Amino acid sequence: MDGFLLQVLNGLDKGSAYALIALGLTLIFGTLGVVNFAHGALFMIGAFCAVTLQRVLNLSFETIDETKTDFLGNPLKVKTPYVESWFGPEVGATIIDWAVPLSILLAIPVMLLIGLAMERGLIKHFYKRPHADQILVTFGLAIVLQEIIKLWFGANPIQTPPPEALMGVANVGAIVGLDLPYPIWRIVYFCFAAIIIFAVFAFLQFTTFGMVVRAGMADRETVGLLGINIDRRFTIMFGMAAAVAGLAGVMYGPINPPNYHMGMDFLVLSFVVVVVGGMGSLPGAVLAGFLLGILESFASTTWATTTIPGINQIIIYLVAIIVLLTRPRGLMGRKGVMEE
Amino acid sequence: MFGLDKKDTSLLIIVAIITLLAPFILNPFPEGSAMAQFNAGYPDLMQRFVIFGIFAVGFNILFGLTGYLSFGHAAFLGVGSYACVWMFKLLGYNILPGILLSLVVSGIFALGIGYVSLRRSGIYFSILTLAFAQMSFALAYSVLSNPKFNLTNGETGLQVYTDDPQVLMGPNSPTVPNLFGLEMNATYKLELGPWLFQFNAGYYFCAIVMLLVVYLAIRIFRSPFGLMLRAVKSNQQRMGYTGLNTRPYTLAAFVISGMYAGLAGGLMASMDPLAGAERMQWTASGEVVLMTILGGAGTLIGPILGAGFIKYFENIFSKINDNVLHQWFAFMPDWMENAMVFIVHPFIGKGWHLTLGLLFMLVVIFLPGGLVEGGQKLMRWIRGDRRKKKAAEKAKSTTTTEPAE
Amino acid sequence: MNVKPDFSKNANMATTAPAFLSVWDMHAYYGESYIVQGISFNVHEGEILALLGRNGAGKTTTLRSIARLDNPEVRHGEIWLDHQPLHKMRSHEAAVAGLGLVPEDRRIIAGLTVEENLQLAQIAPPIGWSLERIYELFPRLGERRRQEGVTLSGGEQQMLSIARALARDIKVLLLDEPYEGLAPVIVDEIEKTLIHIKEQGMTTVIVEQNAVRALGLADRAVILDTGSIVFDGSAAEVLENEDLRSEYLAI
Amino acid sequence: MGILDIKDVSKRFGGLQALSDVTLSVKENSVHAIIGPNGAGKSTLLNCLVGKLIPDTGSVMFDGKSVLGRSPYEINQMGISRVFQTPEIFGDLTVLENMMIPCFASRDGAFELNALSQFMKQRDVLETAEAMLVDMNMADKRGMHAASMSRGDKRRLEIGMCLSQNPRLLLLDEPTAGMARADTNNTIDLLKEIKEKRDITIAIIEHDMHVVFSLADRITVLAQGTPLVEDDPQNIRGNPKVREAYLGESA
Amino acid sequence: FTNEPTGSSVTLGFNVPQTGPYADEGADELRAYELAVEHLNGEGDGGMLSTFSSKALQGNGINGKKVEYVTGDTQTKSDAARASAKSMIEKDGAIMITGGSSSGVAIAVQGLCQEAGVIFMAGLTHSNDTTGKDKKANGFRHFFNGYMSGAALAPVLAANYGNDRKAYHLTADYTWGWTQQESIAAATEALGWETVNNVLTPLAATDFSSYIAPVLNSGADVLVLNHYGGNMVNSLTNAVQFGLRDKMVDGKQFEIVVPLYSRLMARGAGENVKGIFGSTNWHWSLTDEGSKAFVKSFGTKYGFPPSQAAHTCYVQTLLYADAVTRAGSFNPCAVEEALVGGDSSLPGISSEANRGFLFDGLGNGQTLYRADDHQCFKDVLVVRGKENPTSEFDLLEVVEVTPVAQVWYEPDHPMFAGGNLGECNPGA
Ligand SMILES: Nc1ncnc2c1ncn2[C@@H]1O[C@H](COP(=O)(O)OP(=O)(O)OP(=O)(O)O)[C@@H](O)[C@H]1O
Ligand SMILES: Nc1ncnc2c1ncn2[C@@H]1O[C@H](COP(=O)(O)OP(=O)(O)OP(=O)(O)O)[C@@H](O)[C@H]1O
Ligand SMILES: CC(C)C[C@H](N)C(=O)O
Ligand SMILES: [Mg+2]
Ligand SMILES: [Mg+2]
Repeated sequence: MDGFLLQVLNGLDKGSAYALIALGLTLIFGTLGVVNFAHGALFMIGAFCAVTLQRVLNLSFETIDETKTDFLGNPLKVKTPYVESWFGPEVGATIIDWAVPLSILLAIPVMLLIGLAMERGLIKHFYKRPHADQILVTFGLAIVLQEIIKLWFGANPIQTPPPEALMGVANVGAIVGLDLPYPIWRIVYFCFAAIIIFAVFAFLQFTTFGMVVRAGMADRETVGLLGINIDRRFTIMFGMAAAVAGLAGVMYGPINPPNYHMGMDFLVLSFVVVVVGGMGSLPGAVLAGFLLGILESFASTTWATTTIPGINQIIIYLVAIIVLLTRPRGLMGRKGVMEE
Repeated sequence: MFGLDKKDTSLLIIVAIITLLAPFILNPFPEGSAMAQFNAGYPDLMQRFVIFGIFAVGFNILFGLTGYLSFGHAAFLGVGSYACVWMFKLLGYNILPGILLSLVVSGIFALGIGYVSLRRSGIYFSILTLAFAQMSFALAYSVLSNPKFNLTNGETGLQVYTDDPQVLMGPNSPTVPNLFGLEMNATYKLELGPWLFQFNAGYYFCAIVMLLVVYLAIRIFRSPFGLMLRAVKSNQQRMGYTGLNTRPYTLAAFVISGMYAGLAGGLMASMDPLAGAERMQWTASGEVVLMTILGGAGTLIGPILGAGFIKYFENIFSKINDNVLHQWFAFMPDWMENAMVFIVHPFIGKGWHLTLGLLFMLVVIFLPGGLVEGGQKLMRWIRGDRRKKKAAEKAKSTTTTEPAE
Repeated sequence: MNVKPDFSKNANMATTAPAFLSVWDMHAYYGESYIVQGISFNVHEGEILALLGRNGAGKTTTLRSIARLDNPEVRHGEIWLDHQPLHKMRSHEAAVAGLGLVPEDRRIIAGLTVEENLQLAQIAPPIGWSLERIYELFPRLGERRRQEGVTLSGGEQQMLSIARALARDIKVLLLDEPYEGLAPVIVDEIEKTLIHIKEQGMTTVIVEQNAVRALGLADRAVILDTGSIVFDGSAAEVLENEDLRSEYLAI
Repeated sequence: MGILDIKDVSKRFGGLQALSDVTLSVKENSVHAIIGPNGAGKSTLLNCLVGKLIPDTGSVMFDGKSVLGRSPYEINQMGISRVFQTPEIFGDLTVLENMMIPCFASRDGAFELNALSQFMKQRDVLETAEAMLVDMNMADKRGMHAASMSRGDKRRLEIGMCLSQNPRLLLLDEPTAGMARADTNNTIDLLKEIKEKRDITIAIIEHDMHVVFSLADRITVLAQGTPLVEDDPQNIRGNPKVREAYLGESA
Repeated sequence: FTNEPTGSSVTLGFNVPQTGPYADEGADELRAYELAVEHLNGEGDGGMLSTFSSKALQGNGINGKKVEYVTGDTQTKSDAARASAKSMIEKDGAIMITGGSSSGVAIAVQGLCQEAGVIFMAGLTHSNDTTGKDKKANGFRHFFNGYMSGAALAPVLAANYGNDRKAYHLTADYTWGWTQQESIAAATEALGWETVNNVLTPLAATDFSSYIAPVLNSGADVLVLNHYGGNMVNSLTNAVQFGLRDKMVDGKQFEIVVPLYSRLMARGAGENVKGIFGSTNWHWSLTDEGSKAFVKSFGTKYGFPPSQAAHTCYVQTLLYADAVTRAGSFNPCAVEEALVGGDSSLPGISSEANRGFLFDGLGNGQTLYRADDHQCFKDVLVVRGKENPTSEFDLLEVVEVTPVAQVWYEPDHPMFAGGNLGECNPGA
């Protein structure tokens, strides 16, 4: 039973990541109609915002310790981070410790900027081009971004641990009298995802912005005729989607250490999630994200893998196929969006 | 000629000449010169050019012509390879049964997957094919490679072992893939001064197969069937109201293009008798999509150009290293040499992906419609804009846009 | 018969009454197809101009050019609306400047209800008729306000499209075949509406195949043929001119 | 008993009863016009005939066989062709190719894997298509991309495509809307001629009374989803109910 | 024979992963190769040439021919690796191919080299199969393997964690994972441990939470991660996240074991590796003359110490060059004869199979290139994540150097049986 609940939690957690990425992807893909293969790369760049901030905070000056030697037998250079020397070792260490949450502050403007630049500089010219061209150009961009990160940070994963205080496990089952130890940071991630999802929904639901964007996607020309500068709204939308992806990436760092191609790992599944959720539907994307996350978790349990070997690797796709065959437009898709 | 009109015939003849002379054309630089790095005229790469060309041409029948973007075509390539290697293991190294089985198996696979996937269109179709391919990949990679039931040999790839049955192999049969004794890896080397040209049996076999299937593709493009496929792409609704049943058309296109992929897979295994699961992964499916778009979806030779483009960068650029760079820039003063190497370094060797990514972007941005379109633009530019002016005057009344070529 | 445009005459007219919307030597292209080949005409404040011509003459192209849509591309020429240089604007700016276009295929936005289609028009200033006033004029739309716009019948869509233009405070109304597909009663009704708005000072350009109807309504007419103006004069003149009527309008 | 028998057909969209118990019979070799206010359900009725919609109740028999439950291509193969209210053509193909496709459909049936012959060498099909283009007065546009034609031209192409199939029953949904007067007259003549030459039955929806009265042998007036009257053209013109609900004073 | 060098130079093919998850490994391998070429051509400080027990290499290239090289990208995919190797052979005339960072790739490329008639000097490959059921006459492996890891590691584990343990294995689903898991399980079971479960995880997995969660309630008190690269970094991170290291099971501290370590991976896993046991082929902190010489020349050139990947690749290159020089020919058959054909043997092991080429001075003490399967036998290092690293490179500490006798096995050992070395193939 506990094992079962644990897998539900795992599923929710995986689902959070899928849902967040799929949410941004839907904004771009299901709403603006652009197939953005660079979305995974945005997620990755978000994670590397955290890495960067961590690096920056760890910028150090070197002092030479004569008593020790380095691997070549020379005197050892000891590094002390500037923040520790400026704010004192205690405070400095705390700041470094909180690098990941702090990098949210860095990631929001950076991702918005990247999103805006990307839309203005590139995507803008591709709204009217065939999806095939969009795929090619965004895939090219994804590779370029990925390679630049690799050039800079290397190919190996880089640890971005959570703050000390949020490490370790908490017994989330305690309230109902169960023993359910679960990593604190994963709980944080889930809550964070819930907040972001809610915020995005609220923004699109309770503002006319959402309606305008939907209309603009259906018929840009006519919306322009009604005096609305749809381009600007598309740009904002794109920036928002990039920011959502970036934040999802920042917070994901402590769960699994970022590497340059974590985006690609998520990309394909995110597309599946968006489509299973139904094109053009934000709730659909979120629902499908959680659904597939939980399914994947269950299929990876010992019980499942021993009963049906390999089920964990095919379950998502199998379910995707079943959903798409029984529901023509995914779980909650709108008619006419990318059906041709 | 061959039941084609003049334009298509000349296109086919040009393609034929280029493929047959490829060993010369692809090796323009003398051995040992600094530019020799850019030579692509060695058997393995030439084989890849034509094999992926076949794959992309087939894919284009579905995507370029019919408008269905399959994201799982690599699955058919993969099953084709596995089928072929299994024939090697069971019957022997003659490639004919292998390739035939590749065609049959991939055809059956395509029929099944197509039947289900074609119930949806647009992105929903794409994701269905992707899901099927990823499932096939997972099956090949792990499920079907467990020691008890090893059909695929997992990550290592399916190989021929000396203790395999190979029932049709005589004591003197060659122990490499061959066509009735003609070994696929047999290469005749021609040295002309500092140049070295390689004529490889396997390459010519693949090249002839490619010419045949390109010819077939042209016939399909120009046939009533091909017209119907273009109609499907343009307006499926209207097709129905015109009395045409779109399902068999799309399914036939799907199966044909799946069999092209299977054929490519079979040829791949025939050139190098190993079938790896990663051939079926989504990245491989994505690659053929990129090839087709890059070259020009819906055009006849675009996909082949796209395939060549990507394979060239993968194989040639990844092999350039700093050492080579230093040789290139050796004529410069040292500081400049180092600076140049420093600048170019990120784009070659392990940076070949970066170069490829940039080129993808440049091509779509500046050559909408792909390399073929780019080529046409270039031709027009060379012919001068005299005709353009005339055309502009005429365009008012007739905007004659030739269909895909 | 000489029906080539006579710009000196145009210029004369410009002196008699100031042009409200004026198009000067406009050349428009679809890609490399040269469609509108240097046309000039003026529309005066408060008048209705009928833009006539055969299929493919370039009427829609002209309206789209004035509305500053991305396609066609206007490569040369000037367009002024009430002293504002439309030719320097993009379509949404032209709309804010007071231009309203009712496009030929109605362009009801999929996924939005009737009411949302109207609300959409009232997001960017300046805002025109209130929804109540619109529903009063077109009760059918009021009844169907929650229905998805694209599922309306053809005629209802046409009403919605006109209503959407009126929902904005516009200075010039460009109508591309507004009567197409409408029942005769409705045509009468819309005609009355047009007269009604004209009385309130609206300047209108109307493209219509039903030349008789259009000429009955219009003050002035411009006839286009293969991208050039072949006639520019009063509506009555067209009705009188047998050659013009049979050659370009088949009436 | 006519060639087409519609019995008690009803169709509901959510809260809207679009058709209620429509019964209508079209006689072989006649031209039957369906007129009525916008949103009366005329297009909906046609949609029920070609398999686009399935009525909630009722039956539709064509030549003694039910069409309900069949897919559009089967219905077309039975001999019913339809022109849509908004032109449905193959935009990416040339005009000639557009015209050839229905010819193939009538020659080869719903599906044929003729992947090795060349479509431009199919003399019979090519000739029919070319002839049709000449009939439709579009021969000079044969190489043009269908999508880049003007609206009126698209509609003419679509009519041509349907006619080239030699259907037994031709359904026309506002075929001349947006068409220049001259071409409207041409189309009327063409339809008359074809009707005379071949055994063809036509059901036409039209708001242009000129067209209706030139062609129709019989007229049904549909209002709010039910047939109001069915009668000969002269009687319809005089019917006060029809005048009020539909024609207005101008007819 | 294939690609017989005729001019004044000879070309070697360095086929390493330059893209994909093992790219950093590949980059380090490439550095080592460049260093080796430098030393072979008599440039630089000569590195291990001076400590190598065979003195055939003079720093004048190989057999007097200047060493040149070409590089390629395996992408850690069998297909791409074979394509790249083929182009080296067909286009560049490479006489020997070396490199790689995955057993799947190594086996695929080894098969290709056998067919083409060139020598393959394996880089990083740790699967038993490489010199087991997939061994080839033209292929050679200096690196150790899964069996050796098990044999070296098990006693240390027993000594530290006791003989009564229940182990739960997570295993990468491919040849390397399978054979390593089999080896570790067998070795630990022999000492009294129980293997409660073995779960295969797909290579593409990135989040291991749903594989880790069941461990909590499985009753196991040791988690063995048969993972490498990104897999290992993530599964270890996840295991620590779930509090496994703080868990007590039946009064015993829960422990995690990573049987195959590398410093690059350890860096990726950061804090999490502290105190965790594993094995490695070589470590820069070794103090024998050979290792010191290598670390010095590598460290001077690149500014950081070499990884085990760099070490094995460097050594393989020297061994090849040495064999050619001793044979006096580039002919693969002659090279095979020189590399493994001797009849020297490791002291202290009495076995028929203890026969081949014995050398020393390349870092792991006395080493035998065994004739029967072309596998090197040498001491194996058992390491542990260091609690208090003094620098970013100082992540592992060597807890034991397991003598070669303890990791010795017979060529017909069941875990290696089934293959056939075949005949050396000199090609055309
Ligand atoms: N998108 C387009 N691309 C290329 N050519 C076009 C395009 N749209 C229209 N044309 C061409 O421009 C010319 C003028 O078209 P336009 O739509 O302006 O005619 P129109 O006068 O409105 O005709 P109609 O009465 O049929 O609507 C026609 O020859 C048409 O083929
Ligand atoms: N898919 C649908 N969903 C909801 N309502 C619909 C749908 N299709 C049509 N309707 C409604 O059904 C009614 C009849 O529509 P229909 O298109 O048949 O009218 P029509 O008689 O053809 O009118 P017009 O002459 O204006 O084309 C209209 O009120 C329309 O809004
Ligand atoms: C790099 C190696 C030591 C491990 C590697 N994954 C293999 O397959 O052998
Ligand atoms: Mg028009
Ligand atoms: Mg209608």
